[in-house]
Amino acid sequence: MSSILRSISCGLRNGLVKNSGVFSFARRFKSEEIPEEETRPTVRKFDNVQRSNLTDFGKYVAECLPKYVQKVQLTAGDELEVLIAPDGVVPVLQFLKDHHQAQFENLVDIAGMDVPSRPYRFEIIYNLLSLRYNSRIRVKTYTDELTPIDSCNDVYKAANWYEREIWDMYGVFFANHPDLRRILTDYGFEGHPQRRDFPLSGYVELRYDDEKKRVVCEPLELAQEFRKFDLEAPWEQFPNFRHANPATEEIETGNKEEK
Amino acid sequence: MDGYVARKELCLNKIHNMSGIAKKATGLTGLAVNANPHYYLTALYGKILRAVSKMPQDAAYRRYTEQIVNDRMLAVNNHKDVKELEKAIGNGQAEELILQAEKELILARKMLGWKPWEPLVKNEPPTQWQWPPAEKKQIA
Amino acid sequence: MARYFGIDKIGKLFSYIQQNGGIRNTLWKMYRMDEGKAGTLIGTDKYGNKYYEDPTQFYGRNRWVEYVEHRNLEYDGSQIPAEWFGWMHYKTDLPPHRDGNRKHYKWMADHSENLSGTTDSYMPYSTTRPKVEAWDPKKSTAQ
Amino acid sequence: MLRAPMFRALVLAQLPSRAGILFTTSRMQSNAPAKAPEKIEVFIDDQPVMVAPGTTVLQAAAQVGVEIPRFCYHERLAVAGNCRMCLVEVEKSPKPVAACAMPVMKGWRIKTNSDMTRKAREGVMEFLLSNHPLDCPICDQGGECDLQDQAMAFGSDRSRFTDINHAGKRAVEDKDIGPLVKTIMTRCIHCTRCIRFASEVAGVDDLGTTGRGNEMQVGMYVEKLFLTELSGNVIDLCPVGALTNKPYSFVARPWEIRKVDSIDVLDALGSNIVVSTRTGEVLRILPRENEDINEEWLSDKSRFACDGLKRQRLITPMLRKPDGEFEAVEWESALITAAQAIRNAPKDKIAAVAGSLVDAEQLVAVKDLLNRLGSELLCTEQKFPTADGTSGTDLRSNYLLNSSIASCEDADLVLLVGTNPRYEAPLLNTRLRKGYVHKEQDIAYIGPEVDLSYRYEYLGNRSLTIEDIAKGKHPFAQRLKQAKRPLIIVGANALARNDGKAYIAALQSFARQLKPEDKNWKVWNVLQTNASQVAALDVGYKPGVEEVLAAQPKVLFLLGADGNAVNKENIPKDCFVIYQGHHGDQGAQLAHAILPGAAYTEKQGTYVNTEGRAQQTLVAVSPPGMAREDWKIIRALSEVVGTVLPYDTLDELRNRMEDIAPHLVRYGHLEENNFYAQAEQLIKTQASSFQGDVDVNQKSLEDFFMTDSITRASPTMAKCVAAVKKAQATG
Amino acid sequence: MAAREPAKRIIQQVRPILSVDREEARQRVINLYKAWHRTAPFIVEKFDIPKSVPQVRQKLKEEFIKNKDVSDVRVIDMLVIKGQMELKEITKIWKQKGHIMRYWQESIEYKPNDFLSKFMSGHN
Repeated sequence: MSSILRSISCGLRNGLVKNSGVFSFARRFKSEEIPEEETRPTVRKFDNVQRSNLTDFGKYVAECLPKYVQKVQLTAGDELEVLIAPDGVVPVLQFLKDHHQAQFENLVDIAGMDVPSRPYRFEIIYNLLSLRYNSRIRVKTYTDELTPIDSCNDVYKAANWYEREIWDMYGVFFANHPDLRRILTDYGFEGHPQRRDFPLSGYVELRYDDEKKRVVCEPLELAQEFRKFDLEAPWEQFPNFRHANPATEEIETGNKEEK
Repeated sequence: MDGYVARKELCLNKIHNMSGIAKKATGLTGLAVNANPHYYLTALYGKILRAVSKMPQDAAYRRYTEQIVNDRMLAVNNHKDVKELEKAIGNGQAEELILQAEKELILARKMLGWKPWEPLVKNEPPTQWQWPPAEKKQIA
Repeated sequence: MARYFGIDKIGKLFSYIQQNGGIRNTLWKMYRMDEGKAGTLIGTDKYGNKYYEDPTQFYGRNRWVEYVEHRNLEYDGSQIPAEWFGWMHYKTDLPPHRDGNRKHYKWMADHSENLSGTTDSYMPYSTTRPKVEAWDPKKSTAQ
Repeated sequence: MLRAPMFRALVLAQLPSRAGILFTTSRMQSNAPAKAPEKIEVFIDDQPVMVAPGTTVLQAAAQVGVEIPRFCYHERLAVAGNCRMCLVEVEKSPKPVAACAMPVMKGWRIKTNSDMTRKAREGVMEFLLSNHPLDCPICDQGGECDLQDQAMAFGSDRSRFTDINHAGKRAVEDKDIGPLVKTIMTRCIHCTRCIRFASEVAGVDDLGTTGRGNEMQVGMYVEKLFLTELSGNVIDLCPVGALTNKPYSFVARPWEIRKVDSIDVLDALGSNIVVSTRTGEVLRILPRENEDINEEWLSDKSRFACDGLKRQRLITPMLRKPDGEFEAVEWESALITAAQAIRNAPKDKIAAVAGSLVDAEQLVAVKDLLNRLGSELLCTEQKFPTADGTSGTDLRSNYLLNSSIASCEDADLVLLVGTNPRYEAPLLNTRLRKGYVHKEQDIAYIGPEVDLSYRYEYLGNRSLTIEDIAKGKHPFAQRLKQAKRPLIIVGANALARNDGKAYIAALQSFARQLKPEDKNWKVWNVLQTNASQVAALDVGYKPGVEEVLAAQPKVLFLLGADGNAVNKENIPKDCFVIYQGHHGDQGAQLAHAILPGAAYTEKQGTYVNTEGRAQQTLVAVSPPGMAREDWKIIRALSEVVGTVLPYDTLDELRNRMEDIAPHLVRYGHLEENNFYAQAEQLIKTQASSFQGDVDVNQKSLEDFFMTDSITRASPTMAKCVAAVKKAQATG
Repeated sequence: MAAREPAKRIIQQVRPILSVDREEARQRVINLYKAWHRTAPFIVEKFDIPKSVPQVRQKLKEEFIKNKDVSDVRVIDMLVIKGQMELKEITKIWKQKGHIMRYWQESIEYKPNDFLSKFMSGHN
C-alpha cells in the first residue's frame, strides 16, 4: 500500500490533484498511533508506514463490504488479512480485483487449512497480489466437508487448478467450478490427504505384481519402523524464546456495531 | 513495483520522444494504443456514475467510487493532453485507466446484485478465527 | 563404365561367395552375421575370433570381426579382447601381433567378457550385518 | 573409607528437599524427629516460602518450582559447589551466592532471574565453554547434554571467543578406564560428580583430581580399570560428554530413539529401566527413577548386557533330526511334533522346569496346561528348602526380602549370611552402603571373605557360627537382640544348598526371637537371585528339580532353564525335551524341540522381585524372526494338543493370574506379608544339620558379569570379564 | 449461483450441494447407477479386464450397496459427485487396467482372526 501513499504524495507535490478521493481516504483513516520501532534483535522488523497503510486499507475494505467482511487483521506484523463469510467469496474477490483502489489482479495461490477442532474445520485462503500498488492481501473464509464454496473461477482464471487442488487435498466442494476433478492424487485414490485425520503414511500401498503384470493396491504394511523424532527441547520451558510478536492483531473496522 | 513503474515510465518516455508525435505502443502485451482516451474515459466514467447512483446514498462503496470517478473525470476534463492526464491521475497510462474503468463498471453493475452495503450476512462461529486454535482451552 | 552401372558389384558378390566357400556357407554367414562380405584375415585372438579387413569398403565398415563358430548367435562386442579393441576402433592400424610397442605388465588382468544377463553375472549383496544373530547349534555343540 | 561426619552433615542438610518423597515410606519416620520443626521464611523471586533451617537456596527455590541451573550439584551426592553455575543474587549481598551450597537465612530475598544472576551465569558459562571443545556434532551426549541445554537457556548469545586457531583451548588426554565407559576428558568441566559417585555410592576411591587451575584433570592417579559393578552410572551423572557409554558410542541420537519403560530381570531386584530402541533394535538401557528400588542407579550388568539380546538368539523353531542335528522348521511342524510327544506321554509324566528369566504369564500358562493335562510336575531351577517336600514355599514371607529394599538402609544392624549382595544385587548393596555411610549401620557377614565396598564385621565362613548365633551362644547374637532394627539377609544360593533347610530352620526361629523396636519391622529376609523365582513360587511351582526328575517324566518343558540344574547327566534317557526360551544356551542343547520365545524387552511380562513387588516389562521391540511371546506359544501348543487354554489375549490371561494370585497384577505395589509364626512352625518340624562351610557363588567382579543366558551371550560382558581378569593379573 | 436457487425454495440451515431433498438425491443416485450400468460393457472391452460384464455389474452393485445406509442428503450428493468423477475417469480412459482391477482387491490377503493362525502368521 505504500504505493498508494506515494502516488498521493506525488499528486500533492504536483499540485494537480487537490482533493482526490485517494487522498481523502488516506486522511480519513490515518492511524493515530505509530508503534515503536522494533529493536529486539531476534524479532522480525517491519515497515511501520506500510503497516499503517495496510491498516487503513483493511478498514476501507471492511467499510465497502460490510455484508461479507467478518474481521480484518494483521498477521506477523505487516500482512493484511480479510476474514470473510463463505457467501462472500466471489463479491469480495471481485471487488479486490476490479476496484480502482485495490487492483489485486493476481491470484497468487489458494491454500487450504484444516483445524479439526473448529466448527467449520477448513479454512480457504486466497493470496492476492496487486502489481499496481505493490501490495499483497490475504482473504480467508471457512467451510466444512459438506458445505460447498463458490468457485472464483469466473473472477480469476488462475483459480481453476488451485481449486481442484483444494478439492483433491481437502475435499472441499467448489460450486460452479467448470472442471472439478482430482489433480494430484492417483485415479482411484480414496480420501483427501491434507486432512489432519489422514495418516502421514496413508492407508494403502502400491506395488507392481509380477504375476498379474500390473500395479496392485494393498493395505499399508510398513516393512520398516515408522520413524518419529522426539524433538522436544529441554530449554523450551525457559521463557526467553516466547516473547515474539503476537500472531495476529485485529483491526477495528467500525462494522461491529452493525452486527 | 515502484521500480517497475519507473522503468516503464522511462521506456514510454523514450518511445514518445523518439516518435515525436504519436504514441506507438503501450509497452504492455495485449494492450493497444488508444487514439482517443478522453472519449472512452468520459463515457466509462459516466456509465460508472450511473450504475453507482442506483445504490443507497450512504453505501461506502458508492461514496468512494463516486469520489474517485469524479476526481478522474475532473482530470480528464482539465487535461487535454494525454500525457498530462496520465500524470494528473497518476495510475498508469491512459489505456490502463480505460481498463480500470471498464473493470470498475463491471464491478459496479455486479455490486447492484450483491448489495454489499447490507449488514453482515453471517457471524462466524465463536472460535472460528482463533489462532492458535489450541489456546481455546486456556481461555475457557 | 562397369563401375558406373554397378557391374563390378556382381563380380564382388561372386568373389565373396568364392571366398566364403560356396553359397551354403555364404547363406550361413549371412544368417549369423547379417552380412556376407569377405576380406583379408588380419589375425585371430585368444578366443578364436577372426579379424578381417577389406580396404575397398568405406571407413568404419572396413574392419570387422567374425566371432568364433561355437558362439553361434551368442556373441557380443565385449568378447573382443582389449588388444584387438584398439584396432577394431581405429585407434591403431597395427594389430596386436604386429605392434612391437605394446608392453605387458604383470598387473594387467586377463580379458573377460561381460557376464551381464547370464547366471554368472555379478549380483550385489547386502553387506549390513543382521540386527539379530541367530544361534548356531553346530557352533555351540562344537564348543 | 568414607565415614566422615562432614559428609553426614552435608547429606542431612539435603534431607528436607527429599522429604516429600521419603515421607511416603515408613523408613524415614525414625529420622524425621531429628529435624527442628521451626521453619524460616525466605523469598524466592518475591514468592514467600517456608523452609526448614539448613535448607540450601537451591532446594528452597525448587520448592516453589524455580529451577536453578547447576552442573556439579546432584541430589544423591554430597555438595561440592565447584561449578558456580548456580550463582544467584541475594538482596543486600554484594556478591552472587552459590545456591547449591549456601543455606538460607531468615528473610533472605533471592533473585533467580535478576540482571546480576544472569550476568553471573553468562560469565560462568563463558568460562566453561572457553575450555570446552566445539565437538557437539560428534559428541555422544549431543541432544541430552546439560551443558548444551543450559548454554542455550542461560548462556550469552554472543561469543567473545576470537582464538580461531584454538591455541588456548585446553586439551586433556583420554583415559582408558575399562570397556564400559568411554572418556573424552577434554570435554570435562570438572563438576566432580563422577568422583563423588565413585567414593560415596560405589565405594571405590579410584577417581580423583590431579593438578590445579587450568592443569586440573579428573582421572585415576595410575591408569587402571574402573573396578566397580556400578561404573555405568557415572555416564548418566556426567553433565557433558566426557564420560559416555562405550558400547553405545556413535550409535544414535536421543531424539531419534524410542523410549519404553520396563523392568530389569537380570537380578532379582527388578530395577526400573528405560529401554531405548530404534528400528526394532535395543540400543541402550538407562535407569528409571524409582525411590523404592533402584533410586536412579543401575548395575553394569543390567545396563550393558542389552547387546546380549542380539546374539545367540533362537529365531526359528527347531527340531532335532534322528542324526542329532537341529533343523529349522515352521511353527506348525514344531508345534505338531511337540503336541504329539505330549499326547503320547502318560498324563502324569509331563514336567516343566522354569529358568531364571521366565515371566509370570508363561509360568501360569504352563501350569494351567500341565494341570489340565493331569500333571503336577512343575518346578523351578533353583532350590529352596521345603518342609515335607511341599509346604516350605506356601507362605510368601519365607522366601521374600520382607523388609523392602528401601528399608534396608534404615537397619542399624545387618547380618548377611551366604550372600554377596554386591554382586547378587548391587543396588541393594548401595542401600546397605548408604546405611553404613550415612546412618550408623553396622554390618556383619558370614561367608567367604569378599569385598562388599564397606567395612563389615567378619564372622567367618563356618556354618557353626550360624548355629551358635541361632542358639544365642555367639556374642553377635546378643548384639542382634539389642539392636533396634536388626536385619538378617540370607542368600537364596545358600538356601538352595542341600543343607538349606538347616539355614532356614536356625535363622528363622532366631529372627522370630528378636524384638525390634518397631512392631512391623521384619527381620527375616531372603535375597533372591533369579527374577522369576518369586513369581514361580507364588503361583505354586516347586523349588528344585530333583523331585521332578525323580518322577521320570516322558516330556520335559525347559522354560529358559539354562542354569545347569537339568543337564545331560540327570535327564531321563527317553524323555522328550521341549526347550522354550530366547537364547541358545545350555538348555537348548538338551532339547528335542526348540520353541523360540521372547526376551524381556520383547514382551509384556510380569515379574515379581525379591521383595514381592509385581512389576511389568513392556514391549520395546518385537521378538526377532519367528520368535513369539512366551505365553502365546503355550496357548498355541495347548490348542494343538487339544486342551485349549481359556485365554486368547493378555488381558484374559492377566485375569486368570489375578484368580491365582491377586498380587501378580497389582503392579508397583508391595504386598504386606505376615504369617511369620506359621512359617517358622512349618519349617521347624523338619530341622536338619549343616554340611560344610558357608559359601557364595559370586566372589569377585569377574563372577558378576555372566550369570544367565543373556549375559553369557553379550560381547560387552565378555569384554568386562576379560578386562577384570587382566586387571587382576597385572595387580 | 445456480446452486443457491433451490435453497430459497426450501427453508434449510445448511447450504445444499446439489439436491434439496431426499427424493432428488435418490434420483441422482439412480441416474448415476444407470450410467455406470450402461458403461459396464465398455469397461470390459476397453480395459481388457479378466472380468465379464455381469461380474462388473455385480461389483458395481456391491459398491453402491456399501453406502446404502447413508441418509444425509449432502453426503449422498458428495458421493454422487465422486461417483460421477470416477465414471468420467473411466469413460475418458484416464484410469488404467490396474485402477479398474483395484475394485476387486484380488491381491489383498485378509488377516487371520483365530488365535492359532494369528500365532502362526505372527500377527497380533
